[in-house]
Amino acid sequence: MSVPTCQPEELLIATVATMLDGLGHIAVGAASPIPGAAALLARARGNGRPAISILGAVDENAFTDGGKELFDCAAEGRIDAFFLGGGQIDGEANINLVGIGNPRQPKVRFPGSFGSAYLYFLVPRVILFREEHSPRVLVSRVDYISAPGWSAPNVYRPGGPYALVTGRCVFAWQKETHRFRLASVHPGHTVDELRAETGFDYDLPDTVPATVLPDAATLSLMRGRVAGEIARTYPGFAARLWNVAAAA
Amino acid sequence: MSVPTCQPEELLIATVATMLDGLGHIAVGAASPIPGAAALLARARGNGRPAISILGAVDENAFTDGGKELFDCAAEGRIDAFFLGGGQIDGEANINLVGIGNPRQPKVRFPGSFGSAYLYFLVPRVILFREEHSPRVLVSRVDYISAPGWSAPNVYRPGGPYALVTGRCVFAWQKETHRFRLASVHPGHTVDELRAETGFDYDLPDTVPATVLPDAATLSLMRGRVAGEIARTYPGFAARLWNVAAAA
Amino acid sequence: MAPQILTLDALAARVPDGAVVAVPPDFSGVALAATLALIARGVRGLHLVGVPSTGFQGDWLVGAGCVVTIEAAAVTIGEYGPAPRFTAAMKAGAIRMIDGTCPAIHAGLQAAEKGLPFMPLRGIIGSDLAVHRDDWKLGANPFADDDPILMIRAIRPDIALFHAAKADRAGNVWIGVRRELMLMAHAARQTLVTVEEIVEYDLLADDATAAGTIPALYVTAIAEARHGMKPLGLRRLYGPDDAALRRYVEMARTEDGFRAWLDGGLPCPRAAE
Amino acid sequence: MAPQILTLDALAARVPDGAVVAVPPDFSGVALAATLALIARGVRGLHLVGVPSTGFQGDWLVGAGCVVTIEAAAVTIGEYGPAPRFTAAMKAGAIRMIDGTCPAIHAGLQAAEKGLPFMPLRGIIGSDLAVHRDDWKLGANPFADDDPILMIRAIRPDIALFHAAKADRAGNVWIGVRRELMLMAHAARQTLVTVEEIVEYDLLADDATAAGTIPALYVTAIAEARHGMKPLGLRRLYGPDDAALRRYVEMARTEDGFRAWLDGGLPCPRAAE
Repeated sequence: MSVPTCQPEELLIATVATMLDGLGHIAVGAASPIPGAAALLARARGNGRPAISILGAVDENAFTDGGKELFDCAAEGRIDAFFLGGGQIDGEANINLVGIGNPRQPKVRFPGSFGSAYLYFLVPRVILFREEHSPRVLVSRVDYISAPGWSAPNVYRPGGPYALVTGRCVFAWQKETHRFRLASVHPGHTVDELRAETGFDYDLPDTVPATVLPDAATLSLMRGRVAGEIARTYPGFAARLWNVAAAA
Repeated sequence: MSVPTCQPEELLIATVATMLDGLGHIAVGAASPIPGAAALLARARGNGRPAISILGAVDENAFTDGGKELFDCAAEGRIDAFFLGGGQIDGEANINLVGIGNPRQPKVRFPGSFGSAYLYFLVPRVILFREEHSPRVLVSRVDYISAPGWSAPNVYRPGGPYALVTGRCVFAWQKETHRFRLASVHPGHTVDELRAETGFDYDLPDTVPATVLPDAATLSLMRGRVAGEIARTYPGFAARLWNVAAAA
Repeated sequence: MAPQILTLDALAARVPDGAVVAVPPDFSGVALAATLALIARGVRGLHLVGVPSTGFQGDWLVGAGCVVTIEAAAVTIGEYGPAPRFTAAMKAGAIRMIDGTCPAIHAGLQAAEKGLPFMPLRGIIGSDLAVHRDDWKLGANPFADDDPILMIRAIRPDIALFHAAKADRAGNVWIGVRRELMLMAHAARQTLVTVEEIVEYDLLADDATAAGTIPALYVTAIAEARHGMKPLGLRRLYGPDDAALRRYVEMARTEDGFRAWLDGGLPCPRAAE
Repeated sequence: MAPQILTLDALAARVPDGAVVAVPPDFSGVALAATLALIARGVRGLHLVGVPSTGFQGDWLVGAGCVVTIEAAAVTIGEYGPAPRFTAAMKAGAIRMIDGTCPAIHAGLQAAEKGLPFMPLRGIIGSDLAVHRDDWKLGANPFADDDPILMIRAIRPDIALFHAAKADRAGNVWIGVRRELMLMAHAARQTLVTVEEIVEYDLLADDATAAGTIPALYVTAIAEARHGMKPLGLRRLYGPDDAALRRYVEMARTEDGFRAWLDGGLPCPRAAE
């Protein structure tokens, strides 16, 4: 089996995993193979910690109190990190999971807001994840706010955005100014390219580091144990990326 | 085995059962053998209807959602009748399950209000049941209102008292006037005796019938099937009354 | 009062036109065989409540013209892409979507389960979801100063419709860990269930099965429907039929393709119209 | 983070003086062996929350001087009559009783389970229970005119303490249908559990056991205590020891009798004082 030095998805998995190391419990939404693999990677090198709950999965999901348990669990402070995406994401970290145009007869319709309007308020470390990095997705202002990036001071909100990870870079969220700061650029991409491909304004430090590539040990763990584990929930993803089937 | 024509408890069971016939679902509190037997009698002659939930029991209890289920079930209108007692009961159907004297250092302390303050509001037919019929129990005004007999018109209250059954008589509740009316006197007791033994005022019709004794078929059902069924939850009661052990 | 055991068609006949029907997401217990029976009988005007989302079931019903309103946190068929008939209907303005969020739908059903008119819920404030919803009102935490919190009106569906692994003859239904199905049954006026099999023992007699069982008290009627959730998978009993799901998504791209799929997929010769 | 498996004494040592401890009623899963260990270690100042009532356990703890406050819908030992040490302590003004009602305690715990500051609740209005309770406030249904409804503040216990049939090595705890134990575990900051046995298989691996299981996520520590609920009965596993319970009620009529009972009943030589 021939695997390139580091596939783009592997870089994303490793990058997200560094944001999860040391946490106690991570929830991952359905249809999120890269965040799921990142959580499994963090667990693999954390000696079983963080615990992981993959929603809707039969394995990797310990919930026994029905669909409401995730939300109760989050509100109690028992979930440290969660992932959200967005059909559109803007520079104030507002996300749109509903659609573009008039919501009653939209030009583009996304599946819907899921639990975003709640979990974004209650989970301390929400990682926005969207592979497509284009002006179409990263807009100056979302057409529809499924969940706002920040709230007035009197609104109960222990949670919120932590970072925005795309196929081209990592933005860090700045709570005080309600703006993103470019934190690192993935190898093969440039600061100028990002400026052109990003529809919102963001803070740009004088020097921006390259996103750190996973080391050999991390890649080995990912391609071994993590690949086998993620294949139980996302067999297609694991087969495409690593040509592996589910671990027993 | 020699059983008298009709034991006092049997009269009470039969009397309460007539208030349950035709209902859909009856809940019975813990430590309530006579109401429990009455519910089982109603079910036995109703071809399995009403359904019965005996709280805290392992058998005769279909609840699978924990202690809260009874209360949710009642609020949804899924329970047609329930029983409440009272260390004190007054003529406005207020009940006291807490104590006598200063609640912080009471002269007499009862176990507590249980779910009365809620179920009395939500179950359409609450039957007050207390064998002891004395001025000590049936008072002009309760020392402490665990649950009020009636509420202001703007208070949501689909439920409330239906009757008060004691060891001496049956009082019917009059919703409009918030007063009891003497409905029947158990054989062996008199209207004059009741007046002396009741601490609250009540409406007294010109003629008061005797409480109807159970017929032979009812007694036979009670001493057979019902006795065996109630023995599973109240073995001591069934043994004392009918000298039977639990049905399989 | 005891639940009736019906045929699949008779069960489907219990869903009147215009009913508010609560349905679970694709990873829970979806009554897909019953859904085809519903389409076959030509039900109209449904208000679907996704608990908290709906997937293939909702897309089928929308495609077949059975739905006027969907209230859900999402309509999603997951990795298979956008739900084709739902997306087309939305773009055409043919159905009304009441966009919600998962915990608000759970909260609304829990309010109904508890006979409460409403439940408070954190989050949401500042979301466009709250615009135009007269069933959500901004209130305040009475135990703190200046702590706004949303109040969510109870959702009491006419019917909860779902699929489960087994029921017994008394009408008790075993759902295992999928407790949102119990919430649906508690909250709805009537509960219609299809099951893989009807067992001959009492599910409540042993705590091992009782722990995952909805008592008959909350169940209106049951129909046996082996593989009643196919082509979706039912937890550890059978996996999804990936080829059938992909074929659906492919065909349902167009109205004509969907009709062709439906003609080939309906359980009985009666047409949807 | 994973639950620790401790000895009974080590588990009891996890309950600090002054803790708010949620305990279940006598018909649920009561950690009586752990309660004796608690008394033996001389715990003081407990605030017990009966979910929604307490029985022999509460009476023992009150008799042994471990309790300053009981918050419950009742203190009851059912057919055995009035709880003797509780009744004596109340008459002496020695403990503080916060009288509640079952659904309000469930509602307070459910609010905590949901991270909510409060929950609305029907009923209660006009009851003397509401007097002097600053954790209940009269509010209004925002979806109707002139519809008063009580708001119940969240109850978040420091510790949930209970007994269950089994746990596995990962710390998952099987409680069957006694879901109030799950509510307690969800609501409390820490959850301490005694079990009849620790099994060697994964309770979550099979839906048949998972359906009645509290995931380890909510469990702080576990101790094995075979017959840990005796002299009470544990559902279908063992019945109550009627003679032992009657002997307790008889002896506990007086302070001296209770002390004599305790001296004979404590699991280890350490005295309560």
